[in-house]
Amino acid sequence: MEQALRNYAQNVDNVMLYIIGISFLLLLVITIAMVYFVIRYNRKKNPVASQIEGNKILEIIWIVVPVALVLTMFFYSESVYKVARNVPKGAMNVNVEAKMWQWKFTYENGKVTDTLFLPVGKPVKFNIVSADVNHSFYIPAFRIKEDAIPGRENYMVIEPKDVGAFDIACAEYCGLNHSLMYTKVFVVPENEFFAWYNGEVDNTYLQKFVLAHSGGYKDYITGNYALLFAKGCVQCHSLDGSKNYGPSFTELSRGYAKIRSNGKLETIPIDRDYIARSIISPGEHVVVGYEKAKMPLLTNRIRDEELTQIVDLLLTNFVKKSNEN
Amino acid sequence: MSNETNSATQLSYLDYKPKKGIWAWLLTTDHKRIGLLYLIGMMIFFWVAVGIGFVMKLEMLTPDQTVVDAQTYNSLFTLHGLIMIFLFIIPGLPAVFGNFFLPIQIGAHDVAFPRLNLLSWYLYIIGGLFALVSLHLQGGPIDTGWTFYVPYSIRTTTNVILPLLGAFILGFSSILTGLNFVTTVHRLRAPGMTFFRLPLFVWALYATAWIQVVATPIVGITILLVVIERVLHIGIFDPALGGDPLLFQHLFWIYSHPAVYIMILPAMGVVSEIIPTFARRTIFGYKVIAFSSLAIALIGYFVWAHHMFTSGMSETARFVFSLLTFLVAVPSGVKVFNWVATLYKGSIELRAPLIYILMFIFLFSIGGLTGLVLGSLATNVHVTDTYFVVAHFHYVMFGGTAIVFFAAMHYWFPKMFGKMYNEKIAIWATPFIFIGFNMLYFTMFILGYQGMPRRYWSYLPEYQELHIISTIGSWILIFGLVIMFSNLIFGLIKGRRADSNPWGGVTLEWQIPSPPPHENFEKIPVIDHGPYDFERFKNENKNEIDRS
Amino acid sequence: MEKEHKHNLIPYGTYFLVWLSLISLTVLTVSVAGVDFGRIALFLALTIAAIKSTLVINYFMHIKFDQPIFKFFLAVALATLATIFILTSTDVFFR
Amino acid sequence: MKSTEVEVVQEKIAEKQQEPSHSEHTHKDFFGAKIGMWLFLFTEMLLFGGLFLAYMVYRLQYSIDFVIAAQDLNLLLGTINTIILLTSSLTMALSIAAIQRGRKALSIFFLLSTIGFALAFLVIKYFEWTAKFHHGIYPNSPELLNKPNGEIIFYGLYYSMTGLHALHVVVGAILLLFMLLFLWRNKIHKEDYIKLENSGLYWHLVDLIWIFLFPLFYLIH
Ligand code: HEA
Ligand code: HEA
Ligand code: HEC
Ligand code: CUA
Ligand SMILES: [Cu+2]
Repeated sequence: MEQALRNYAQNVDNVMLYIIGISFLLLLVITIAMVYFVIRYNRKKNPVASQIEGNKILEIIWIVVPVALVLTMFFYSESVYKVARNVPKGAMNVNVEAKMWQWKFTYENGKVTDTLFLPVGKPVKFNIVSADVNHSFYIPAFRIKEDAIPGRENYMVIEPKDVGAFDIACAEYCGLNHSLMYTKVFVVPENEFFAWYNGEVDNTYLQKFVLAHSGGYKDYITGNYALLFAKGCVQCHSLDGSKNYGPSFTELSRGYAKIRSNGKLETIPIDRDYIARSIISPGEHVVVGYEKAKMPLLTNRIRDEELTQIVDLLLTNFVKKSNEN
Repeated sequence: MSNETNSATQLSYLDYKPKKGIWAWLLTTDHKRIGLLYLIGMMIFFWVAVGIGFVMKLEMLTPDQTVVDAQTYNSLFTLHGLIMIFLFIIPGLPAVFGNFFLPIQIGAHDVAFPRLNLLSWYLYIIGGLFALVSLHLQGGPIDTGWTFYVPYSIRTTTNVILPLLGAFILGFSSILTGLNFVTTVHRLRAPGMTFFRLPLFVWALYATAWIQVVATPIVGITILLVVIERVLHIGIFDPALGGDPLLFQHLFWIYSHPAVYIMILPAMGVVSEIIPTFARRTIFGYKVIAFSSLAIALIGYFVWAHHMFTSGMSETARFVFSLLTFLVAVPSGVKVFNWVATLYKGSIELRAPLIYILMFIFLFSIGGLTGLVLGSLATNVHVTDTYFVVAHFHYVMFGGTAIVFFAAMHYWFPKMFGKMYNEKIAIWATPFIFIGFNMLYFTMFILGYQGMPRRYWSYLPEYQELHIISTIGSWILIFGLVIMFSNLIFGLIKGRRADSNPWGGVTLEWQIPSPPPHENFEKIPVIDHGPYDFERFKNENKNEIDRS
Repeated sequence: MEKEHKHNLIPYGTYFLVWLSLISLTVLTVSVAGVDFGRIALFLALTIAAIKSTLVINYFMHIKFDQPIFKFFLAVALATLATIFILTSTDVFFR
Repeated sequence: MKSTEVEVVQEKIAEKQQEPSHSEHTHKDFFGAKIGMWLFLFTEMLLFGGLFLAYMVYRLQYSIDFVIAAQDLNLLLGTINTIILLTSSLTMALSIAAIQRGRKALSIFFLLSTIGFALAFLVIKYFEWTAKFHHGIYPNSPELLNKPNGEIIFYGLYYSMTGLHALHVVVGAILLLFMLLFLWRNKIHKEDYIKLENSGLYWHLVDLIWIFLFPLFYLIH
């Protein structure tokens, strides 16, 4: 059951496949039969028609078989959908208020946002209300929506399976800016979420976190770069060369860093020492082009042995890689 | 029964003029003339709506503003939907071809209440004018969507009341037509024309007429309540005063779902006429088709809330309505299978009307089958209010009813006007329509499944490619349609004379001259056989058939 | 047609009887309304209303004496109404 | 009536149609007219059906508010109006019975009393409504808006349902006036009274609707 909610989107797609699959077969049979008959019994080939009035057995077949088919569709679909109407125990509550033309999310502790943040792998129940006209709270990636109707409270449950950023749209016509009533849901690991929930980090922190590695969630838990994710480095340093708040880690492969130290321009080789110093005393030298941006001091979140690990990791995976080439 | 002898004794309905000039039309009680009056009115409204659809597709070319602003777009799709539904597709087949051919097919001189029939037409025009006038009033054109959902429809400052009253009047027009047809079928059948000798078009119209009579009043009162709410603030639909928006949705769909069967049933009837004629054989499973019309009318009543699966209805209602929705698909399926079976061992002549019908079967099946996706709870909740729905209903309404409308125009053209259109050109238009149609609307299924909501003036850039394909499709489609219409209009002016039975049909309308005389029948025929008895007909009129 | 009408001549007295029953039912329903029947009060009132309308339809509106087709028609309309109420109940009674 | 008889009738009608006739048929189809009328009545029934449905939904939602609000309605006037309408139905039926027997004067008398009752009904309704207005209870009045939502809805339904019903009474009365004229001029007579019969059907429908409105609004306790 718990799995079912987590895999809800996948299950919906399966229902879709099932119905479309059967439909496609039926359509194929009908079309082929139709075209074949038109060619085969063309007036030239078949000048005299046979007056067949009907065939009881055939007609019963094509009443009974479709009934059976649609019943399988119904029960399959219903069994999948039931999960989405069942509020799991311990689900987190988020109040959703729709208003022309924006969303307001209120969390259990009273925190209010216009962008939704959710922990991964935890069921959430949305209590959906509207302040003015009908709206519909729609998260396409989760294959689910529920209307926001003034004067009533509707609910919807989801359980995010992956870290990532997903669109939230308004799917019930609500006037002028109906089509602009978009926002996003950011699904983040539980500890990041609670750091945010308890006010330790802000919205942008989570947003950056997600944006930095959309699609790379697996790496986060198990992969090589687990530590970089865990410590939040990827918020600012991408792993693929794309530009972000800080220089991409791939930049380390230059081998030399152009830096500004106490106002002077310098070029120094990237080595174990350089990397370690960048982390433990960020302000000491600043990479050219990033003078305005600042790397925060993260030592309180990094233990010594972790620091060595990080430096090793960066050395072997980014700095060394280039040396080999 | 050759043309010449008859026209000597009886004037055709086009030549028979009891009154002077335009009044011969505006005050006519002849069901055939009223049918044509409807056709003309419908043409005008219809092309307005098509133009709007075209502009909407232009707007969809780019994610942001292309040709119109958001407010205009919102009004455009509302008007497009309103006109297409209330002024074109609901009255469509019954009011034009039903009026024209129902009395002839049952062997009657006219409908039961000819003057009421004319009144229906006037109501139709007045209702349409209400909608058109509202465009030019202060406040601007209505922007609620054709569904008028409250509370938006009681909050918006645009002109809502006038179009609503227009829809109310149109509803009455529709009720009166339905009432007229039910009575006609019960009272004016020719001697020997038992219920099971009725042509299937008549069966379909009969079932439709019942829906019109018992479903339309519900939307009538609903609309009135919205008007009263806007004027007097009685609270029934205003959540601020305790009203329940879901009640509105129930009331609206109690009518508007059956209304979709008002749209499709007559079309299905036409299909059951055209296929036997061109296959030269009796329909496969006459009774099953006749009863499935009634079944659709009946079950069609039980499924309305499948438009409300995400509205916050009770779980019980979601369950019940989804189940019932699946069941309503079965009688439609039966019809499709029976039609295809009617082609089996026929002697098929592939003329333009039949080509349109084949196209219909394909497109309607797609539309109907995706209706199953919508009826299923799990998938509906994802695709409701997205372009998937838009694709679905264009497939069934346009690919279904409107395509049959084209087929009917070709099929009955020689009978109605006594002229012939150019067959080659008529056939040439079909591939454009087919390809354009699928490009235009199939893409919308994909868009919808990807999560693009409907009634969106702007959209996320990732949807743009599909929208471009779709818009190009709309150009191809319109090109095909223009060919088709020009061909018909040209046929009207310059076409060669058609004889009384160009296709070799056997229902009663083919037994009288083209165009039909004012009184339809000199002498009411006596019927002693089923409607599609080609065997018998062949023996009686050997020459007639060989000629075509 | 004319013969049919003669067929249906209903004595004035019948109408008076029906009227009397209608009035007494009205008096009944009003006087009963004061009594506290709890939950079945509404049910009771509606049953009385239903009986009254059956009388009106059957006698005043001649359904009882008319051709069967009218009964059939009426059944269709009433079934429609019933359907609407029952199916809407699946929502409002289970919210 | 047995089905064979129906067939006989139908055949007769069919025969009539066979006679070469013109589109203004000289023979009237009474049966057809009645079918048409009944179908129309069904649309009226469903029109009100929509309102009754709304009533059901709100009564369920606001049952207590409804009881409170209903206390303010005048049960006596409601009862009197019920009796008036029932009686008018009686005179209507009698009027038809009279013309069936060819008694024009009697028919006119009964019809006149029906119209009289209709007027009486409207007058009482008028007093009822104005009394409410004086107490400041009408749609969107500040007084009403102060009350709980359930009561607002109750009065919303009350005014729209009894209002629409009153409208039907007015239309019915006008219709009956025309019938009076036809009776007077012998357009309606023993052999052809379908118009009167159909108007009667309409009038009974108006009564029928009131039969349900009455307990639903006046008898809630
Ligand atoms: C002509 C009009 C028409 C017709 C005929 C239909 C037919 C059907 N429709 Fe459609 N529908 C609309 C017009 C129509 N619809 C419109 C206008 C809307 C949107 C309104 C709005 O919101 O603006 C809509 C919306 C709509 C919804 C709501 C979507 C949403 O907003 O969430 C649903 C949900 O169940 C639905 C279902 C169906 C079904 C099951 C059928 C069935 O009747 C289809 C039956 C046909 C087939 C199934 C195909 C042929 C059969 C076979 C090939 C044989 C095999 C069959 C089986 C295995 C069963 N429709
Ligand atoms: C019969 C119904 C019908 C028809 C034919 C059409 C035709 C078209 N529709 Fe339709 N459409 C609706 C009914 C219809 N539409 C409805 C009900 C809605 C919902 C509105 C709402 O959300 O409230 C809608 C919404 C809708 C949208 C979604 C808007 C949104 O959600 O943002 C779009 C998007 O592009 C669109 C496009 C088009 C186009 C390009 C055409 C056409 O222009 C394509 C070209 C067609 C032709 C050129 C002619 C076809 C000819 C005939 C059908 C018969 C001719 C007969 C006579 C002249 C008598 N329509
Ligand atoms: C809030 C943003 C932010 C976070 C979080 C962050 N950094 Fe940085 N980092 C920067 C910026 C900005 C620079 C460039 C300026 C500088 O050199 O101080 C930088 C520079 C660096 C450099 C030098 C890069 C080069 O190309 O020369 C290294 C190495 C580095 N960071 C490692 C880390 C590690 C390891 C972590 C995680 C423990 C981390 N950073 C977390 C913002 C961040
Ligand atoms: Cu909010 Cu659409
Ligand atoms: Cu529907």
